[in-house]
Amino acid sequence: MSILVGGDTKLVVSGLTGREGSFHGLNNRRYGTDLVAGVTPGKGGQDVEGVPVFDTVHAAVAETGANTSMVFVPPRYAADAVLESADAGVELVVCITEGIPVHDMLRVYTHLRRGSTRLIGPNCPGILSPGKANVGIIPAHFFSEGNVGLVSRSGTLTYQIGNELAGRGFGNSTIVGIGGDPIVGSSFIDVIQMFEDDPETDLIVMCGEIGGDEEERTADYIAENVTKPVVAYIAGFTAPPGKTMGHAGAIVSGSKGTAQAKAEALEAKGIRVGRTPTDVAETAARALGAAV
Amino acid sequence: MSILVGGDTKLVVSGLTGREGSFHGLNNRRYGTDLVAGVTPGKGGQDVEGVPVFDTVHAAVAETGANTSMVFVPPRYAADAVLESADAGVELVVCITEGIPVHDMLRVYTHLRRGSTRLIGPNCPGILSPGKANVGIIPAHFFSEGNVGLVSRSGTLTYQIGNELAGRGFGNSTIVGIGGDPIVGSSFIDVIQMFEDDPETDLIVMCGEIGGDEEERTADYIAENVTKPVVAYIAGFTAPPGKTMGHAGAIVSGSKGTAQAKAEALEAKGIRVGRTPTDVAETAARALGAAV
Amino acid sequence: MDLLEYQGKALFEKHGVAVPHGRPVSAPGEAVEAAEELGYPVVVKAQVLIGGRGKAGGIKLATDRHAVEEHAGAILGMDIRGFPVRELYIERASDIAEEYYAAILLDRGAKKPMAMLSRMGGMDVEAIAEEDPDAIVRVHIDPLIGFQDFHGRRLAFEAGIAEDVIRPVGSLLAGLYDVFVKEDATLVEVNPLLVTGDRDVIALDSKVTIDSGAVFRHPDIAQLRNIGDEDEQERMAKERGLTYVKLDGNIGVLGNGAGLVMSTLDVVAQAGGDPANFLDAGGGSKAEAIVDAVEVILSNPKVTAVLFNIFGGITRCDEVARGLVTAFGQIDVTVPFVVRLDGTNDEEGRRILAEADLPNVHVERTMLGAAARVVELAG
Amino acid sequence: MDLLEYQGKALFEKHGVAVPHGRPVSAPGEAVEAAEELGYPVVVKAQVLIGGRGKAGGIKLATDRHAVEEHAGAILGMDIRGFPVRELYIERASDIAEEYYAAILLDRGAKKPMAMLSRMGGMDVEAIAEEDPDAIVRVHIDPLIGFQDFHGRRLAFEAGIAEDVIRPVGSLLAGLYDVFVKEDATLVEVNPLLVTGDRDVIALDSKVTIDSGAVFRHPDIAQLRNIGDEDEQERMAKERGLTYVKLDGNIGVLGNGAGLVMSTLDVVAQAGGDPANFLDAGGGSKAEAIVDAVEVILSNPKVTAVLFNIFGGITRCDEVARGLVTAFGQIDVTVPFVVRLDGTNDEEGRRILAEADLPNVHVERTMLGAAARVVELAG
Repeated sequence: MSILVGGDTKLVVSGLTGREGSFHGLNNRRYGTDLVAGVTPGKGGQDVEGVPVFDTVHAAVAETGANTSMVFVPPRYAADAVLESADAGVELVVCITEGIPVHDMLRVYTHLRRGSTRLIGPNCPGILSPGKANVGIIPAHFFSEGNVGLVSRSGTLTYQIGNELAGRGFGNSTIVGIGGDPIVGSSFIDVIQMFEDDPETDLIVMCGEIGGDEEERTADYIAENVTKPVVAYIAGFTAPPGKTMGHAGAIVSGSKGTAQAKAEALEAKGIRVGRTPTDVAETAARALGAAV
Repeated sequence: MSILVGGDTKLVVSGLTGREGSFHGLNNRRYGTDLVAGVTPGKGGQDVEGVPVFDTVHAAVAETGANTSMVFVPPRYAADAVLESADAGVELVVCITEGIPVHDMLRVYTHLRRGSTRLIGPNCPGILSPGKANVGIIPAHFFSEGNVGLVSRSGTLTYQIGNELAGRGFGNSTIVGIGGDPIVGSSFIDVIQMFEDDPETDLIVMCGEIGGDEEERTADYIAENVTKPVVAYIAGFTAPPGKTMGHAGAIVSGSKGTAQAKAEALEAKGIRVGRTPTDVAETAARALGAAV
Repeated sequence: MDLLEYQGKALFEKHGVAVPHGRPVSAPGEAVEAAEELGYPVVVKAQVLIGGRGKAGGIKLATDRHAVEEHAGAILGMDIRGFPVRELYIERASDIAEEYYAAILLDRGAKKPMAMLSRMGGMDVEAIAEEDPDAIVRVHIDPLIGFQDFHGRRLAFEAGIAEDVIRPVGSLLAGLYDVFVKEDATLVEVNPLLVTGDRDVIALDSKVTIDSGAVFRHPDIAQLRNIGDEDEQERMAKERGLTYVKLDGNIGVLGNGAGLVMSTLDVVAQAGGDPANFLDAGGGSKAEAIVDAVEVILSNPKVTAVLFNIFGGITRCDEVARGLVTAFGQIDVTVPFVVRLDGTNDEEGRRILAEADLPNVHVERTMLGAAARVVELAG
Repeated sequence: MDLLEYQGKALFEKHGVAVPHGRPVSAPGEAVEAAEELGYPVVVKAQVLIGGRGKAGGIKLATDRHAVEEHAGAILGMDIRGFPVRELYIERASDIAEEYYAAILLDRGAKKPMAMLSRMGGMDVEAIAEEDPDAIVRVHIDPLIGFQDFHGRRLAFEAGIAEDVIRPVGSLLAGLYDVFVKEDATLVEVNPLLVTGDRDVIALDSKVTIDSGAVFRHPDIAQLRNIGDEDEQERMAKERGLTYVKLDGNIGVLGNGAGLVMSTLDVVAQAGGDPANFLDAGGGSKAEAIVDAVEVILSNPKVTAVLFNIFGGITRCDEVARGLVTAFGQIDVTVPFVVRLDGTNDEEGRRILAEADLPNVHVERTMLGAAARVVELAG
């Protein structure tokens, strides 16, 4: 098993005929993901290397049974694309797009949370279940099957940590990038809950950063609900207040959202917080019984 | 047992200091309903015959533990009052107000359906569980405790039928007026489901009228899900198309929403439809084993 | 509350839905003036709240001053299926490449707005549905999210309209949704939705119904109410705050509560009678309201008998009886009344009627008995 | 994107939130002109994106022409906690009966807008919270339902403001919510919210932050961007489409991916170094982007060493290496570079660097090793 994406995933890509959409969509297919359709309004009836393209997500779902959608459209159209996927009844939407207006996401988040479609992202690298399916832009060749569940607000930092784990012989059940925006569809808690329930996951690594209070909430959640070992990392100890550090959501506001506060909140609940990505990998490996 | 209101009901009345609000609120209290609070902005700290008045529903709920709210405010403020009650966390809102704009109700309906607050009405006479609690304007003295669940889009017509049943010796578990507007918070199906689950109810009388297709949907629902006997009545066989017959929702649109179509849909599912209120009462009495 | 074509189009323009240039007029001279200003050819259109104007001769093309005058003169005053033509709309004629059908309406069953689009416009939506049910695409809109771009795309692609107008038709649908929500409409229909030779997308007709319960939010719409189009009794009832619907028969009916009155009409019809009206005196009817109601009912000359069916809840039967006695004192009543009083204070009510000993007033104890009696008395 | 007081107030007026009359000016002569037009007394207010203007002498009352000229001259050019005063707002002085605090902001934790009201205005919200935490009322708003009348009542009653202004304060809050949603703000703050002697309710100050990701929807706001207030390197980076934040130290840092760059800064600090900047070259960085980035980093004169930390995913290490070689060909580099390349095409990247044999470029294999090395080299 894995979480969110796997052998049952039937993927439709919004924006498959675009440069990014076709590059990553086909890349995902090469990895083994069942890419069943693309959507580009006005290009219905065409195909991209044999993948049929539809005018609407509804048509794609009706014709191909797609259950997962990946959104690659520009920020000003992305909220519409996410809502379209949800309206068409897909179970999971993975939104890669960076730069969606916050108010758009407020509305989309609130709407989706009341329905049955789960959103991962936006501003995220997607989801990889090694050996099963890749939906997004995570470079899959660094990762192999294994028992570490990885969840992160950041992309490259996750690859760094995953790679260090791989160097110590550990693979991953699933790697989930939840996204670096202030409002994302799924939180650490949502994903950690899934890892807790996933029999293939033995240890969870969460990779947080400055801004908001998700990590603090997650610390409370883990203490009450999670039995599997969790190792955390927080980026941004040196970030000055009031500055957005690359991710729209990575900002210390006044005295709120500091890395220090997050690390302390996690440690107060007994969760190990690695000081560097290397330290995280070592700690995780040790927890899994490896000699480091 | 009864449904929706009973011994556990703790009632707060929005508009208790108004003429209608105080008349019916105190009337409900005299019947035995636990009237714990009133709400009138700016009159917080006052009382109405010993019932404390608050400025907001939130304050009333916090101070008195009210779990049911009755809304008596004028149409243009009613949607706000319903939303306020839901936001304050009451479980049940009974909205008596007639004439709320349809678009207000569309928003309120959609919002409440996604939360945990149930709405009965608007444009309804309320709910009476004889011998237990009365929330609304139903004249309680016609009704006694018994095993007939009554659900209706209409007020007076319900009293007529209830009275005819009483004349034959039958009382009611609960009488629910769901309201005569095109969009109401709870449907026949919602209430019939509750009656089906209520051990005190042995027979269900539903009293429909022209407009919409709730009765047709209910017929399907009953056929699939209801084991208790159901007797129906439909008003408006003589209503011409395009005319609103008193209730905003009672209108035949083109060929849709006729009494004939509703009666046929119900009978097609084996549900007995009385020709007159008297016939309904007789049929119900017979079904319950009375010699008529 | 239904709007005339030009009133609906004014709302369209307000929300960015393109319509042909036009002007409402109410005399042939004004029609010519409007046409000269708009430029020929123009279309002279009867403004009535009923479909089928074209077939009835209520829509005519005019290419010159003379034709406008002639058509305007012929159409004004025409009776179209019972609706007298009091106003015309003079509109610049449009060049027609495609005719579609579009609507936003309230789907009561789904409790959501529904948007509809068909590539087969220009005919009745029922006719489209009969000819090719698949030619009408229906999409529900979540009222808290509203009309999104994807709704427009989905409607347009599934309806199979011309590829080059998919985007503007989507925008027009979004505009119609704005009208629907911001003007508190329950129906916004465009038939035909036009694509011109220049590939412009415009609304050639409008059918708009406004929620009368929300008119307080729209003072501009409240002013549009066209008193002239209303039935005399219905206007009278409205002025007195009574809920009255005129019917075709001869038995006046009054009751308290909409459901009970509908049921009373049905029972009268089952007894072989023919109701003259629906009149809900409402909950808590006071004596004055009863006097008003009697006046309205009797102002219909077809009425030969009247039935009062009261089940007192909040309404007190004694109040109703007092109202009836007062009404008989003020009005010269020449038709028989059958009165059934039940519920709150019914005995007191019947006592008041017995003491007043009104001429030709018959008290019955049951609804069915009262219906049978009034049918008998109505003759 | 933060707005100046007068820019925020212009948005307030657009959405019906009352503000005192005023005019922005940028010279003492203009200030006098504005004051003459507005009528005395006026307040001369420094327009800077930082709090505490009053204490710093950036807000002065003026009752005549002479005083306006004098204060305007004194305040213009003043440096308030690092922010130079380039503009003034000349505002009609208000008569103060009560001072409240109001704000609408995005509560990230709850993922909902939050409205706040306090009867203790005129001081910092942190100061209010310290003095009396209960004096601040917080209410969440469902973004799909929006600000309802009851939210306003609840805030007003619970905050315990004067009874006679409960309704107008509620309306003002609704107006602020309109600003928040319709202008894509993430913060709308009014401190103080004023009740005048005539019991008018007005916003005496404004603090508005607009979501920069949504500025494309607001061309009027996009124009407000005050280039002069930006740091030189940050402006340069923005022009080149790079994500750059200036820091206080001397070690230039470049990485790919925001999280990795933040982590690199932390690791450099742990190694005893002091980062000069955050620079995310982004996913899929191409050679040209690397050249741009090197230019921006080195334009900061404090930089004494540079760290490249690349974990290649979509970004290819060979592209980064090529970019670095190109940059060294175009720019006269005088500081040492430490380069760590890992991930996609890392070997090819390292080969390119080895072949180019750039002066003072040190290749490291691990992130920690690279951090230690750059700290050592930065001196």
